Amino acid sequence: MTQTVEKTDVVIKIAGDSGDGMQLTGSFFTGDTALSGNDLATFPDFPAEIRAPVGTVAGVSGFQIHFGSRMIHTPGDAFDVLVAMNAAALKVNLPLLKKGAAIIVNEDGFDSKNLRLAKYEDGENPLEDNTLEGFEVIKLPITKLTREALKDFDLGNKEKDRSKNMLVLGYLLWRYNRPLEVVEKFLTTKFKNKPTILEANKMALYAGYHLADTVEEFTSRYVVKPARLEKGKYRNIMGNDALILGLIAASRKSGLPLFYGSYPITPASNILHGLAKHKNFGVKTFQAEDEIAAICSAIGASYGGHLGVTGTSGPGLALKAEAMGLAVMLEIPLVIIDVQRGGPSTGLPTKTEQSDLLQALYGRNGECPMPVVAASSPSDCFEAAFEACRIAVQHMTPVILLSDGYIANGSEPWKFPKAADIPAIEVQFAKAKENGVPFMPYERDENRVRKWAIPGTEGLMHRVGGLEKEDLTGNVSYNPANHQHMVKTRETKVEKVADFIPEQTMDTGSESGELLVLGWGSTFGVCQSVTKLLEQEGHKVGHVHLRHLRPFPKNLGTILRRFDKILIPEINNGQLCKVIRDHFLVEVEQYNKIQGVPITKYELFDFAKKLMVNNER
Amino acid sequence: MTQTVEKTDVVIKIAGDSGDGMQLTGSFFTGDTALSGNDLATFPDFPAEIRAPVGTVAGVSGFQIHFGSRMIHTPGDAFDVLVAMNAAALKVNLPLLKKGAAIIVNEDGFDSKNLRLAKYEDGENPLEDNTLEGFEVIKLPITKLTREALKDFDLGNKEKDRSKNMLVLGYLLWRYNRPLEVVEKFLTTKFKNKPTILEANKMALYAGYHLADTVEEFTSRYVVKPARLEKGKYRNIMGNDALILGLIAASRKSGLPLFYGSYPITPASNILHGLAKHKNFGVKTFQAEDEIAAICSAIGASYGGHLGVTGTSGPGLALKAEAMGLAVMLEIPLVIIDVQRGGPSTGLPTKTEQSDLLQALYGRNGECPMPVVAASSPSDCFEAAFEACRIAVQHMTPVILLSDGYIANGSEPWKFPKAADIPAIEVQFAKAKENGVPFMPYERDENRVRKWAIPGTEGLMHRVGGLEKEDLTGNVSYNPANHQHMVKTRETKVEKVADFIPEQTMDTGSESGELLVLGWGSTFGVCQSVTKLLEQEGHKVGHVHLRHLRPFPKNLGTILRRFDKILIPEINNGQLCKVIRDHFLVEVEQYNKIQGVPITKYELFDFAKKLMVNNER
Amino acid sequence: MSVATTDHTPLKAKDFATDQDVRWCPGCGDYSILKQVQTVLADLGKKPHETVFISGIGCSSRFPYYVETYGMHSIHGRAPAVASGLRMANPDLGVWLITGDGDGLSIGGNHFIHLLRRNFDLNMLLFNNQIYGLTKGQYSPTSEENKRTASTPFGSLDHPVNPIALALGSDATFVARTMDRDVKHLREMLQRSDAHRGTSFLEIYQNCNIFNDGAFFTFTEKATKSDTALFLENGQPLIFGKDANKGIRLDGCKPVLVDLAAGELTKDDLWIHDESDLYKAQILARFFDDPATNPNAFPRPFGVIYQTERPCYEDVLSAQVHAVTEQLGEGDLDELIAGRNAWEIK
Amino acid sequence: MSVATTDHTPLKAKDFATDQDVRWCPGCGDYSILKQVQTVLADLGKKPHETVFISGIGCSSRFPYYVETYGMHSIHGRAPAVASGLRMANPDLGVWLITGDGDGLSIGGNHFIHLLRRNFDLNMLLFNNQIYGLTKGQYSPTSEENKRTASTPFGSLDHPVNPIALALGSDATFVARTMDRDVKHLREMLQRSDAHRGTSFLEIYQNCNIFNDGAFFTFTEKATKSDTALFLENGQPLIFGKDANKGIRLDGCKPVLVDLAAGELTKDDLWIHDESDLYKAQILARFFDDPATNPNAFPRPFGVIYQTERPCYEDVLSAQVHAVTEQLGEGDLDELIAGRNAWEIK
Ligand SMILES: Cc1ncc(C[n+]2csc(CCOP(=O)(O)OP(=O)(O)O)c2C)c(N)n1
Ligand SMILES: Cc1ncc(C[n+]2csc(CCOP(=O)(O)OP(=O)(O)O)c2C)c(N)n1
Ligand code: SF4
Ligand code: SF4
Ligand SMILES: [Mg+2]
Ligand SMILES: [Mg+2]
Repeated sequence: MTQTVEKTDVVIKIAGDSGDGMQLTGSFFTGDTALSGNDLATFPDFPAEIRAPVGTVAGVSGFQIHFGSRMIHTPGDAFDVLVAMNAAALKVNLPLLKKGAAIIVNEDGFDSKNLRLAKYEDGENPLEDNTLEGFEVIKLPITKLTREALKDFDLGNKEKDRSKNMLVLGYLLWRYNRPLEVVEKFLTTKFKNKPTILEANKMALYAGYHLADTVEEFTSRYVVKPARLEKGKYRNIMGNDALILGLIAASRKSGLPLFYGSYPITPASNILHGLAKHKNFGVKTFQAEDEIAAICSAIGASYGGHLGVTGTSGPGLALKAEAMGLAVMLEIPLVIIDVQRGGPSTGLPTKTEQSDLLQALYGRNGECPMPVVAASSPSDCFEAAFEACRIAVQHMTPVILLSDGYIANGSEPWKFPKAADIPAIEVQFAKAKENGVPFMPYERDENRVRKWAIPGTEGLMHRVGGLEKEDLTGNVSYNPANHQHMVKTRETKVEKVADFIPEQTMDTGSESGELLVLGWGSTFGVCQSVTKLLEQEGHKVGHVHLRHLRPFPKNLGTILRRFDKILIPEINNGQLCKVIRDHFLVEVEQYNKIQGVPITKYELFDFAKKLMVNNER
Repeated sequence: MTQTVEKTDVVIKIAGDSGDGMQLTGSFFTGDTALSGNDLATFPDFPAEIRAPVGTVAGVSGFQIHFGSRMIHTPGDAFDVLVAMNAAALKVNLPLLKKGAAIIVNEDGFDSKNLRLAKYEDGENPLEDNTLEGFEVIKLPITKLTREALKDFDLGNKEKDRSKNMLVLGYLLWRYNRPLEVVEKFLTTKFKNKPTILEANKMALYAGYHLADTVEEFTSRYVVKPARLEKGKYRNIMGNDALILGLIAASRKSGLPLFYGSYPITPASNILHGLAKHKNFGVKTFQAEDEIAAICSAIGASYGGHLGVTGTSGPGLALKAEAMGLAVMLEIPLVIIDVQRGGPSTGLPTKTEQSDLLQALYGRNGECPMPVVAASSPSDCFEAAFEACRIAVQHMTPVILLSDGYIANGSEPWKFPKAADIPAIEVQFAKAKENGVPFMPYERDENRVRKWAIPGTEGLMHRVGGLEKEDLTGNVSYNPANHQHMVKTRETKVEKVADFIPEQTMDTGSESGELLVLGWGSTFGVCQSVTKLLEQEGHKVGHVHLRHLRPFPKNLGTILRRFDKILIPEINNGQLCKVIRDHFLVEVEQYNKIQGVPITKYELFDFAKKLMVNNER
Repeated sequence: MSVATTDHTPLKAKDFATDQDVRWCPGCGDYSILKQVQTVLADLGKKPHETVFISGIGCSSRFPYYVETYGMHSIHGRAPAVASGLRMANPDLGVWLITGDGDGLSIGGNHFIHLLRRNFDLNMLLFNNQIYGLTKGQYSPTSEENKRTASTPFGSLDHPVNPIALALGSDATFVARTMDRDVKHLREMLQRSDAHRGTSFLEIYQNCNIFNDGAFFTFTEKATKSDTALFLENGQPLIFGKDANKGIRLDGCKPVLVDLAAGELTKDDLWIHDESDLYKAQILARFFDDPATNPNAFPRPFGVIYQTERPCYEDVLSAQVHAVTEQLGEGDLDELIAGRNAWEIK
Repeated sequence: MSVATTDHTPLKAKDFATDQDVRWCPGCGDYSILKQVQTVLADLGKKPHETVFISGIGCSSRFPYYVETYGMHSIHGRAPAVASGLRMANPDLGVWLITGDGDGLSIGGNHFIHLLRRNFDLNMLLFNNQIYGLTKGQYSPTSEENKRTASTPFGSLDHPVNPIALALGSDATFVARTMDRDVKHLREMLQRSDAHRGTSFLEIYQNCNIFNDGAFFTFTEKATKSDTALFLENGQPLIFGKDANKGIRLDGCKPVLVDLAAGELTKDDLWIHDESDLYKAQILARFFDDPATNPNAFPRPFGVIYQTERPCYEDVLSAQVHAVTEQLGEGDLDELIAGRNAWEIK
């Protein structure tokens, strides 16, 4: 006789071998969770770049989902439930389990071979010694059960075993009181051309769902009520996918065909992959021979009147630096995307980091200002990408868009807009002057923005280049005063972007008080949670998360001064801190984690509390 | 009957067409001035990168020399004397003449063709209208006089005209009461294989010297007494040449063969040219296919046990960024020279600027710290280059050395050291451990410095690379805690360089007071002069000039706090200001000139005075 | 490359001159090239605004400033990448790519080989003066071995790049060579380059009279030209020499010098030039020894060495965009944003 | 490249294995190459500390971690430049350069061509799997046209690089091809590469069983190999096919397929391979069509396609350093610092 327990939120980690289809299981469960109205956040952890041998620790692939009836800001720091398909998967994830967490293990993944591959000592077996003491351990012979369930299918064991993950999924659906229909639908679309596989998977799914009838450990089921999400249309989305949509939306809304020139690099590659699928939106993608060619091709496309975009990660951004300078001189629209990863050098390619901020701001020769915007969550990539394009086009400047590996691969529900409700981006093309007035390519409006003169337009022939230009005419000029004027003009142009971005508002918490949590990029979730926790403890705390890193919103300084202390958590060695200190001459407390992984709620919470204790003194 | 006037300092500008041999004239006069014991500073101004047609403004080549019986810190803001070999030369230099300055013009350079080429209006001729009012104008038919002097030589007019510059030089020697012998010696060495040319040039020289006998305008001669220079051996030297000597000295003193991998770029190219001449010092130079190959070849050479150096200017530094990250990970010695020029992008290639400081500090992906040192004057390039090599070798790190076009091409007397007095740079090579103790490539001493294990050494085989390394073993590691540890370790290693550099001392002026003039790089001279001027006016002012931009000398903060105001003059938009504000949270006053030309004494003096007036309020 | 133009108003060379004064050294070979390009542009009759010149950095790369069309003086070595992007964005523009031996073959070498294999429809003019002019005279990848220059006071050590061989090795579809001093041939080659659809690689021997004066005089000057320069014409035998007294025949795939005066062999025994024969083009590319130093060197070939047809990257790209749009239908932004598994909260 | 070694203690392949577990996918062709390299290293008898492996970035470029010598896993595409610097610093080391089709021919293309012309004495192994493995399956410069990959869902548009043709176009002194699955031939080619003094370019067809499985099966698998793979031997006729029934002869410089079974022509009529003949090598480089899709394609040549002798850059550099030192005398630091016009103030 099973009882039903209500939970406000749950963190589940499904882990197994790269071959076990954990990512698919995760995405199905996510889809179902979303449809059942919970708020959620997910994060996959793939094995490091090289495919490691089956069964080894290096080969473990996992999928983490945090869902709840309350607002969910992060994929969660520790797990309530772990599904471990083999010994390696258990070994890797054990350290992140909450006290008393439930562990569902596939006994069949713990034979001597698996244990050896997972580098357990001879004779050591976590299922038999006291390793799992204090956890609710549910051992199931998942492989056997699956084969059993599929005995009537004329499929080899290898193929049957592929359905293991569906059996697990079936069980999870039962455990969380979910209907089967949604996943059935997913399966049907995915395997529409493979009827037997489809049936086998459904069968395994059912078997898992009905395990409870036979396994008496299964005493309790859980319900997580729908979250109170705003009314509207939702979908679940990953960061790089949202970024792709933002670019395409900007292309449509500006009427400029999208050109994406890129060279593959983790974790930016799938932006190229995704955009390449959307040729029917007039998107042109170009896999260049290297990052330099990638950005230069985008410059050429922008020069030709397209919305030129290039994307990469840290090492690639370094290679693009010289060409960014050219774009700054040309004063044409260009968006440079940096999906940051662990550095320096090749660093930790599959891990996340926020350590390219200073490079984005300063990593070019000469006085070379560019607007910099950052995305703060998977779904926010849509807005951020759109905003980067808007600034690039309306201010005739290259713009850097910062994302990171955590955002890129993470997912969350997104209340998406109607195309019709997305604002238009109007473009200012130059036109030939009347009655013989000569065309001045570097004539500017009051925001220091020049007009876009596209090759092929009659009467606007002119020459541009990387040498300093004479004001107005754009001719090469070595005149000293002109150089200073142009340097200042390019700077002012970028600073004036601040007139066209909203003033900074509090992302949560109070307008003033003891502590301001100031963040940017992928720390958004943890900053939110921590700020709320601190408020619950009665502290006067606010959270501001920066979309615009250059220029800053005009009122940022005022906000900073309204708080006793400023805490800047970053997944780097304190880069935003440097910029804030320089701009506002204010002291900041920095919390830096440089481990290739997100900052957890509790570590930041503890740090922040200590700060405020010190306040009281 | 001529009188003799004594002067404490004089600024002369010798200007003519690229073909007129102005640079040679200048260097001869400089050599003679040096030997006559004056302090001096010189600066050439070449026509912009492309050779322009003869006679045009773009084709003007000039040489500026400032010499005196007092200490000379800069080539001078304005000229006391201008020699103009043609109309264009006059037109270009007129704006920089002091009131009442002397102008010696070659009338023959002002025929209608010359005037047209110099873009004077039809019929306009500065020698005939009132353009030169208020100046002491000395018109000479220099071309005619030269041909006249050489009439007995069997040379074509074209060849005879080549001696024009010697006639001018002869006159200048007379004007400044100099003997002829020194220049005769110079001529003899230069033209030893061309007897006729040698004789012709001497003849022209004499003719110029004896002009006074015939030209009655020549009423006064001038004497500039020897300056009170420290005892010692001196030579005149240009920045890039001093830099070359610094590198070779470091190679000798460390016992490491010097490898220089570079790709030509103004104004760094002649470092490559100069080093290539010194193969007999075991120097290997390599002109790579591009800047990336240049730095990578230097990395390869350093990895192989050489002192690897690469040199470039701003755009090239941008291209080297990714490879610098590799060097940071490898932790091998490497010196990266950036002779800065006007930016951004191709910018103003032949003009000077200090605008790569932020790029040098932050222009790389990830947390990628590197020491940064800067040269402050032509002769100082020797010390700066030696120091960069010392840090690179003793701290096993890439080091950036900043110079600029003004320093690179400027010259000044240098009290040079005896080779024996230059300190040794001792190198720590790794040795195989006894009794089978495994070799740990990333084991460090108390300064976080690892030992250098050179391929070819028995028993030290190991693998390095750009991926994050495990502490000690250097194996690839994705371990989160290890990553943070290594990032911090690499940072500490660079910060600890501060334990091995002298504390900052005042370059001049008082230890505390109203105003600190804080500078770096090529503004040294003007900062010195201005500080002294302000002191003469009774202000309590000090000057600190930074050799080390990362890490800063440990006591810098203390010094900063001893002054009411801090003034940072830079030939950029305020880059050191950002770094100082960030590090020390102090307000700074910035004086920025972004015109591709040095800051003048009087503009900075005026600015500084205003600051202190405000003080008084 | 070639693009047709509509309503026709005859243009003159001077219509393609800008108001900027040309800043090359007096006597520089670049002047001649500029003049011939302006002349050819006028003949081609494309309107000034329909043409774009893209260059890198170098003396040669100053070219765009002097041509009254659209132009970009980009960064060192990257012009091919910029031009590729421009071609993809707007395949209707006539694109000329101007580069030097350093810009195109040293720092720009990677873009060079990838441009050629992708075969974007444009004309690439490589001004080869075997020196770095703008940076005042360092040796370049095309400089002969043991060359003494600013950066190699004791002589250079690199084996030089053979631009024609490299272009063929990169699967170029049009490979030709000409010289600044034979304006008629230069003009003809410019026209041929423009007529070819695909990347037309034209190497132009250009004299840098300041830092490498006379580098090509053996091939360009009256005295020696006829014995050292071999002018190729499709379908014609390989003949050269004063009063056409020398020829080349193929013994298997070994080229052999023939003295026609000797009378044993006649024109008919000679190698007939076939622009479409890659095997033979690869042999011609190897006529690379210096006749000045090596008396029995083969003469240096000028003219169209190889030409073939291959789809241009931008054309297949546009075709794919169309095909996909046909297949999937013009994209709908709302559908795209909503994706497949949207849900609504009411 | 090749460097002799002194006192000789016989080494085994396993002496060249490191303690790191190899992280390639099970079944990856890289395993076979690793094993053969280790075996050959043992035979060559050079001591582990006398050898250095330099690689870029890619699955293949992980190679140095698995070889118990010195090694550097550098950055993407730049290994040739790093290796060049190392050779100049220490010409006594045995240097092996490991790269992939993306690392070596895409981002590293410029260094590739300049390395080959400079002819540094090292062995360059290009693991060609016609795909970007490490970044999970985008097409590479060697991928066949119209390839569907992660980055080209509707098919790739680029005309592929022909690495052998490009190497010859870059004036390489040693150009060879082999495959991961024919370990005997692979070993032999590794030895030949090492024996050559200069840059030995060895292209190795390598199967990426995860992202491009079977890319080379037509050439490597029993069923088809004999009809599609042409194994070259110096001085031997070009023969292939089951029971050696097919050959190739040259009609002028046009290669022609010959059916020996037909009996009209015999071995003696066939093209005899001459490794030193550049003209013929350039023809062999063009045997590049895919027999799988094109029945009358020429077979793909494996073996040493071309070899010649040319001084190595590092040798002429050292020679110049010596010569100059001879001429000017060992430099004196004091003299250098003082220069020619010093003066003293007393
Ligand atoms: C990134 C970068 N590196 C180096 C330079 C310096 N530079 C400008 S042009 C040039 C080479 C010029 O030679 P070439 O391409 O043959 O053109 P030429 O002047 O001979 O016509 C160099 C090295 C630069 N402008 N940018
Ligand atoms: C500067 C830079 N750009 C891009 C990448 C991402 N990247 C790593 S390996 C690689 C290509 C790998 O392909 P290949 O060279 O063929 O090696 P393989 O993995 O196939 O053996 C790319 C694009 C990188 N690491 N660094
Ligand atoms: S330096 Fe040479 S290439 Fe450049 S403009 Fe002068 S002559 Fe022409
Ligand atoms: S991805 Fe391909 S190349 Fe890379 S290790 Fe796996 S099989 Fe080998
Ligand atoms: Mg050149
Ligand atoms: Mg590959």
